[in-house]
Amino acid sequence: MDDPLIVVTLLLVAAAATAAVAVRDPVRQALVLSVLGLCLAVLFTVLQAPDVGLSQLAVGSALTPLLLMLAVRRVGRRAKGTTGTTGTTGTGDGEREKAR
Amino acid sequence: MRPWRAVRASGEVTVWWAALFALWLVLISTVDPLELLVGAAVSLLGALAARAGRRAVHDE
Amino acid sequence: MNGWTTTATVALAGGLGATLWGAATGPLHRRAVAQNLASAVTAPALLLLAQGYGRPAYVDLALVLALLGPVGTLVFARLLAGELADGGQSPGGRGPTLAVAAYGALVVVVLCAVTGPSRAMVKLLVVGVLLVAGNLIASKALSGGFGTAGASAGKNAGQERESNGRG
Amino acid sequence: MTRRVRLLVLALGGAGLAALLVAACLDLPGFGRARHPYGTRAVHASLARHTANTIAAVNFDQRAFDTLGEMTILFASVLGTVVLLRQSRDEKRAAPEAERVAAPVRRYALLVLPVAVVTGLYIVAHGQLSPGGGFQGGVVAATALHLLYLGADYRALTRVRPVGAFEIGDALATCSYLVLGLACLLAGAAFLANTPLPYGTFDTLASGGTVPLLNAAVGMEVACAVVVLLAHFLDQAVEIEEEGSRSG
Repeated sequence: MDDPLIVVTLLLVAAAATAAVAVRDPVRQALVLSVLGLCLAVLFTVLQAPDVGLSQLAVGSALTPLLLMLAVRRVGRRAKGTTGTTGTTGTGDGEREKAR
Repeated sequence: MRPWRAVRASGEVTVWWAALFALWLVLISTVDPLELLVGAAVSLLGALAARAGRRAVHDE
Repeated sequence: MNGWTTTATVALAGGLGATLWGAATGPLHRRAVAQNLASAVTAPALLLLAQGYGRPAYVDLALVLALLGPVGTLVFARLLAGELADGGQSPGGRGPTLAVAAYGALVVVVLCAVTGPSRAMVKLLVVGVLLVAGNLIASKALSGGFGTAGASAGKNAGQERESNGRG
Repeated sequence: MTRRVRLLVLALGGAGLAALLVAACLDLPGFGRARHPYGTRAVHASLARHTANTIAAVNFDQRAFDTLGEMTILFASVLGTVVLLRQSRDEKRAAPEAERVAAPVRRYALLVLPVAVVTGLYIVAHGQLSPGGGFQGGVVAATALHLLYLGADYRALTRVRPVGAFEIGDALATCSYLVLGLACLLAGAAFLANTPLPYGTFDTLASGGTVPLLNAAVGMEVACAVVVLLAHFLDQAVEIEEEGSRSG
């Protein structure tokens, strides 16, 4: 009955999830991840599972970004404080420098 | 002035309580006594949170 | 499918698709603006779906998104304040932000007109006000809401440089 | 046990699991039909106990024991986070700095905080009537508190958030879920069976027997757990610094 809507939201979820994997910098990943959360919430609503959609909205819109960004900040500070930077944060910083 | 501060504090909480209780009435679908009771309690909690938040930010 | 769900489909395909592209590519500031617009586009669509399915209870989803969507953007604005300020302070995204806010307001007004005067209508209005105000404030926060003007941003950068020197 | 025997045991177990999975998948009811054997039974059971939201009936009535497990997972993971993210000996605590925030953002945060708290509690309280429940509402209410960090600074948040009290609240809520289950046992039914309380009028706040109570317990547990979790993340990101960053 709602096939076009289901197809559109499924495509959006697939595109957002692919983008979340393709983006390498954790900060940018967190931004894409929050958009992916919105797509998933709409998909759950369209499939008549509003309870799951509400869980996704509650967790995905503010809590997950906050946890991720706090973790990134902590790791970034540690990399800055001690002289040796770890591999992952090094590449992340490098990408950020390039984007500037 | 201690009494004046108490009046102001209770006034702030009352105003917030009324506003949040109105919000509760808007959110719920059916109105019955238990809903009103729970709404009053929840609004009081929200009003206290509002006052605590305002004090935490402004009264350094 | 009815008119409501068709409108929601079109709005989601266009709006969420565009904001997804904006969030996945380009400079950091534009990505953050796109993230904010994504929640501003999705909440009216959820309202339209609630109307289209004839289930007033689904409005709660839009309510939660209208409350927490801007909070999510504030998270990015807060914890990326330094990097957002460094990005050349491009004041872009003003036009799309206002357009999306107008779209949200339009959807809410139409749904209110359909609902008629009742508590359900006031609930829709509350969602609408939270949605529009929240997203405008969040977009303001993205363009320099934290560490207003150059003073505080400069101070932060200075501190960072200092700690770099120590490290 | 030699390497070959271990591999053999692994292969045996894997093959058994695969066989069971395939057998289970073959017996699954068809996907995407309007009627579904489980769906019909779940709706029937939830209507029999006057619970309007079937999902809440599944979570807190038909599979209340399963929810106990999920709740314990959250509790244990928060406990683990608290232990892992404690302040270690080579770290020191730096006082968080005051931060400058634009006035509209601060005003927005102060206005939305109570609204979000009330909305979160509304979603908890109406879990058995409309979409939502303890988990969703608890997360919303706990997130609302952190608007003080986003709209002001960390010092403002620490003034209204006694972490110890939230830790106790977390433990108490988990206990109360267990106690409710034991009360069912004392009333002569099975553990967490929804029989001791009257089912009430359909589609009102008091309907569903023990469902609203269990819902409230989960709501409190989740809210407290999220606050404690974020408190330790914030501590690490804002307050705790390594000694190395100063001396090195």
